[in-house]
Amino acid sequence: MDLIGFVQTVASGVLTGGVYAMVGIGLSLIFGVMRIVNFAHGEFMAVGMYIAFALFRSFHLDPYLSLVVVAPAGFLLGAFVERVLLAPIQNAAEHSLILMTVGVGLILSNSLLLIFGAHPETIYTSYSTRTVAIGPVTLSVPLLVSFALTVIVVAGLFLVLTRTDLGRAIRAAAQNRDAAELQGVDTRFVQTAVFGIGIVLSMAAGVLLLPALYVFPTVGGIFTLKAFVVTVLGGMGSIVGAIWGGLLLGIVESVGAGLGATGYRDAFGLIAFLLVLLVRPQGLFGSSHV
Amino acid sequence: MSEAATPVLRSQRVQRRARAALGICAAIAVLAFYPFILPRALNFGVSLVLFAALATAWDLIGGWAGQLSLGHAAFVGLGAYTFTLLQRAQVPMWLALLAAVAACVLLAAVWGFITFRLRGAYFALASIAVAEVLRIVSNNWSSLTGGPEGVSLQDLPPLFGLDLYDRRVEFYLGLALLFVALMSALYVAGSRAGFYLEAIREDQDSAMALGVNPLRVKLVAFCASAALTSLGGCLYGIYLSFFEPQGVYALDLSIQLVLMSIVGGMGTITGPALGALVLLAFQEGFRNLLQQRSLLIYGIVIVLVVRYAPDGLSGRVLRLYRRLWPWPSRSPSAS
Amino acid sequence: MRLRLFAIAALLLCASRPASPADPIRLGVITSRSGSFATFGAMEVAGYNVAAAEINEKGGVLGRPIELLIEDDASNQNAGLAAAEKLAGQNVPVILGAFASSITKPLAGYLSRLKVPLVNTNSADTSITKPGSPYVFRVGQTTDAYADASFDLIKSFPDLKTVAVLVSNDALGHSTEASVREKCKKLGYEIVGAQAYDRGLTDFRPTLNGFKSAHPDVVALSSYEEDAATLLRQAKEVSLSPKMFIAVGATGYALPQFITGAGDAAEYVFSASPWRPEAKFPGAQDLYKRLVKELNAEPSHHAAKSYGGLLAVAEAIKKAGSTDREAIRKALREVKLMTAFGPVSFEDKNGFKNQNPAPSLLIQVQKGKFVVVWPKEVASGKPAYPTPPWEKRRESN
Amino acid sequence: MAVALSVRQLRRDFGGVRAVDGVDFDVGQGEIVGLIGPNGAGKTTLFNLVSGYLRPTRGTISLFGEDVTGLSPFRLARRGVSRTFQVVRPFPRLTVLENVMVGAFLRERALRSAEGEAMRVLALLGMERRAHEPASALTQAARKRLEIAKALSLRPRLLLLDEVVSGLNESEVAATIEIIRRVREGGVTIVIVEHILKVIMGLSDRVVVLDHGKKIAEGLPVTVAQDPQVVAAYLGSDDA
Repeated sequence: MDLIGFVQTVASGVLTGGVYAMVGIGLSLIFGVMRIVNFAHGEFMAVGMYIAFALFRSFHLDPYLSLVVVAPAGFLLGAFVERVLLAPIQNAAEHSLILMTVGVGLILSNSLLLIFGAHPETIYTSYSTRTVAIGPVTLSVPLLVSFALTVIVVAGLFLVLTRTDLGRAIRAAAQNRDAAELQGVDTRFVQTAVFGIGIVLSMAAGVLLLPALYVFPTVGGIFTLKAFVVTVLGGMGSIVGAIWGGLLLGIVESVGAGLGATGYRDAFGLIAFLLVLLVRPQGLFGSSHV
Repeated sequence: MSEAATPVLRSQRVQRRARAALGICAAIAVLAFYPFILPRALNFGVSLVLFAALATAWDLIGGWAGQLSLGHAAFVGLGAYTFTLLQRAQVPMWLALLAAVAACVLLAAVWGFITFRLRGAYFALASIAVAEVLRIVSNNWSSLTGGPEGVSLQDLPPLFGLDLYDRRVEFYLGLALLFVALMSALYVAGSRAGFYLEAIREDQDSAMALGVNPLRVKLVAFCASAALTSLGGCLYGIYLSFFEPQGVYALDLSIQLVLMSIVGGMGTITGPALGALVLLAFQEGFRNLLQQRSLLIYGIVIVLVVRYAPDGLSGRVLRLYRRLWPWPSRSPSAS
Repeated sequence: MRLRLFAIAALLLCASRPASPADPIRLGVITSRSGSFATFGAMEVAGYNVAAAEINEKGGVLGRPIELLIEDDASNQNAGLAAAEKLAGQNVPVILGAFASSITKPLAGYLSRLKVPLVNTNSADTSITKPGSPYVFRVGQTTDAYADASFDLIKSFPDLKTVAVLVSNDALGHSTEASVREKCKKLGYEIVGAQAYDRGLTDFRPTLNGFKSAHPDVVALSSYEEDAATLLRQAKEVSLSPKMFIAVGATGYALPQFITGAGDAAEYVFSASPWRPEAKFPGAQDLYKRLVKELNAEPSHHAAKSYGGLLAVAEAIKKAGSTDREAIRKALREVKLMTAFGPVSFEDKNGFKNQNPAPSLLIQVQKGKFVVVWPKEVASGKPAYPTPPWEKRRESN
Repeated sequence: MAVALSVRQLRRDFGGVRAVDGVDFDVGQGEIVGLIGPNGAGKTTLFNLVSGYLRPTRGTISLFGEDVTGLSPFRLARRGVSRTFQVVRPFPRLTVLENVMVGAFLRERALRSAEGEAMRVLALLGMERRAHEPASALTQAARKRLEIAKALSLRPRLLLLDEVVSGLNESEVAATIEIIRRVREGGVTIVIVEHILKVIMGLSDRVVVLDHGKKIAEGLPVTVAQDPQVVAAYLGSDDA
């Protein structure tokens, strides 16, 4: 690969990595506060993609605009799942919680299958294949827009976490749930809110990827796995870690594929994941929690 | 010790175990007639005993120790591939079997060592990754594994004069494996090892205070589970006589084993095998009716069982039974 | 309780025992009506149904109507085997199926042992008929046939010298790559890049960028439908401009979704295709209409292949004069049919056994529509060549 | 009197917080030593250090003359250190008997003899009639008692009791104190952390007082109770 090709490859890795980061942040936030690993995280993302797809097909709503619909829908869906399915078993053994999310994931992906069919769906917008050239490097417009929106969403999240009462309550609950409760934080509400926010992030990431990708009902599984990799690389529960983890995964995959091992692309991330577990289980990027 | 003198109330576990032992013997004896009763549903029979054995093996680590493996397909696949590739290289069958078991035990030891040291969901997270890495490697390392086209095993020398492709022979091999798996579960249920596994599942810190070395106990259980699963993988390979990475390393396969245990009851002796029976009979009976909905129904079953019957269906039945015959006045004739 | 459950299971299974052979000839069909291949299973079922209706309209076979016993394999090997055992137990003379190679291969081994002829219509793996088994027949073309057609076209443009290959990392992709490599070696083309990618999701840009620096004349592809559109869109993004894009593995690029998904990036792309309604085979348009009616949707070539497969089976039963499995197996090798799908016969050639040697079509996207450009006898248009570089196309927009 | 437990210059930091800071003390064989101090004084941290749940940042711990610093909890358990948890941790889905059997297995490998041993411990605590109930069905008081039963099932040489009477009513407290006394008569060395000063003063042979991670006093209960530093420490906190 020549230099330009390399720069090009890294650049597209960074852009994809940004969206991975957003998926990872949601997972990490949920884990940090609720100590639940959401095995249905990618499936929620697929739901987001299909909502955007359906809006596009029925009303020709621009996928980026559909965020306005997807975000509240995601919050409600997440809050509903948390209240109805997770809260009642929150003191159960860990494997029960994992199983519950696995079950939710199966229900989500197979409901999508029943509604939309197994057929992969793409949307074709005027900007789907548009590119901008920065010097000799060309970048995909949909990926650039997705990246920019990711930055905005993540910045918004940080504002919420640092500037609002809810955010302070979330951070307190993440550090020590019991202590937070003693200080009068309604941790029950915080958990519902956090799961809702986590799902919003996941579904929003799905919407952002839709113009650049395609969607099929089982696409979520792939992203659940990627979200795991991202969060473990960055340290479970760490939001900043998830950002670095996402970017790193994006670049590793992209460069790996560009160097000619396309078939092993998914393995790179997973092997890095296992190595991190062996050597540095707290994650590569320290433990700067929520 | 003066223990012989004090009349000890036998723990229910011991009674349950005796009952289970009888049940296992009876069930195996009945199943032994299966090929004569249903000679036209042998494929179903082989997958029944095979999956019952695999689910029982899964439960050793998943149910008894509470370490949720979502990647047991890794052992099915690694076992099947090791056995098949060595068979194709004309290695004696016993050696190929041994190698398959050894490979899986080694994998379990390394994977367990990495993840059991860590608290939390790391084991479950890693379990998906391990199976996935193996799938990707088998898919790409075509010169060794045949790549995505898979490998076929069409000629196997007869075993003690028996044709290994005869479904009846496969059935009895599977039945033998199921017997071994159930005996392992029976052993676990009534031994120190089983108490330790359950203690770790219930509360690892508390278990450590009582002298339990969690890493070691979990590793042993995981290796035992891996060894049994790899034997199942070998048989699965013979049964299919052709398989590919996509099939034997599939997440779906792992989830099926989990589901069988959940439905039948995790951490029970006969629960997982029973779960396999219920699930497979359901699948086969409604194969043409369910169509797209089967996985959706699995999901709903998982959610409902976790929410309302965390001990599985057999646990539910057991509790109902206990409600009808409360603790102190358990009448011996009730069983 | 254990016993009772066992008895229930036994009852469930006994319930499906065959009744005594009645008037119609019952043929077994195994396909994926559920699971990940369900879309294709539906296509197969439509093809079989249309063929059965056509046969029965003409009075059936040996004076008896045909009835299909369709079993779902749930896109799963185990269920496929159970289905095969069930059908074999119902004494069907022939089984047609399955869709996916991964399910067909265990079926082929199992049914060969039971000595039940298996007619496969859509599975792609080379190994199904090479080395094959006396009991296994395949209607669908092999990747060798796709490569033959593709390179016939490539040869006709002498300025093409170098080839880059990008295939999905699965059985079809690998055998496509093998076929392409063999052809290149034989015909003296240089391979300047070869990559396989995992199905799923995908950023092809790094790989395409890698290709770009190798400047291939031809980019040979094989991908499933979901990747086909993405791949061409991204080729446009990174301005990978060979003189020819050709999908040798006939899959995603030959489906209508490719055109809707890739938009203008689909233009000029060639693809091998087992069948198109535009091809000038007798009754092709009529078959297309019947399939549309049956499906209520746009049919794919899979349906046509299944249609041809059932016609061939009916022809073999006619020739055999009985429903005896051995007689039908022998008669299948005598079948020589021209159908709306194209020619169907089963021959031993180049190491293949009982393989339909039908040539593949080549199609090209021209102005948002598929045009059959090869072989000339059945073509509906001419190939547009060379593919203009992306920059030029943008200007013209 | 032989020394059962000896702690030297023990320190444990959590990030910037020094939870235990250079603590020294000895416990003689057969002694009951009370460990007291206001909330957050570092008592539970000290327990976790001695029972192996935390590694000391610095300092040593020795048990009957052997250095055991940094050994894991289960190795310490095998050497005779047994503990209860302040927040009781029964194995909820096991029966009471089975809970205790887990510990009994350390000395008795066979199922039957472990069962016999567990029944004897339960009898000592007067719990034999509830042996077959699942632990999750117990009341809080019974759980506290089960916690002691589990600890005793190891046949420990050193028993660490973390707030085993808090939350019990008066008669339950009396019964528990009686049990602790009997255990000591069997030759077991006991370190006890307790909030209720009356209990600890009555039970302990000696008392060690912690405040802000440091040992501020040590001696007979009567002497310590009058130590001005101790009084100040307790007055300064909310939970005297």
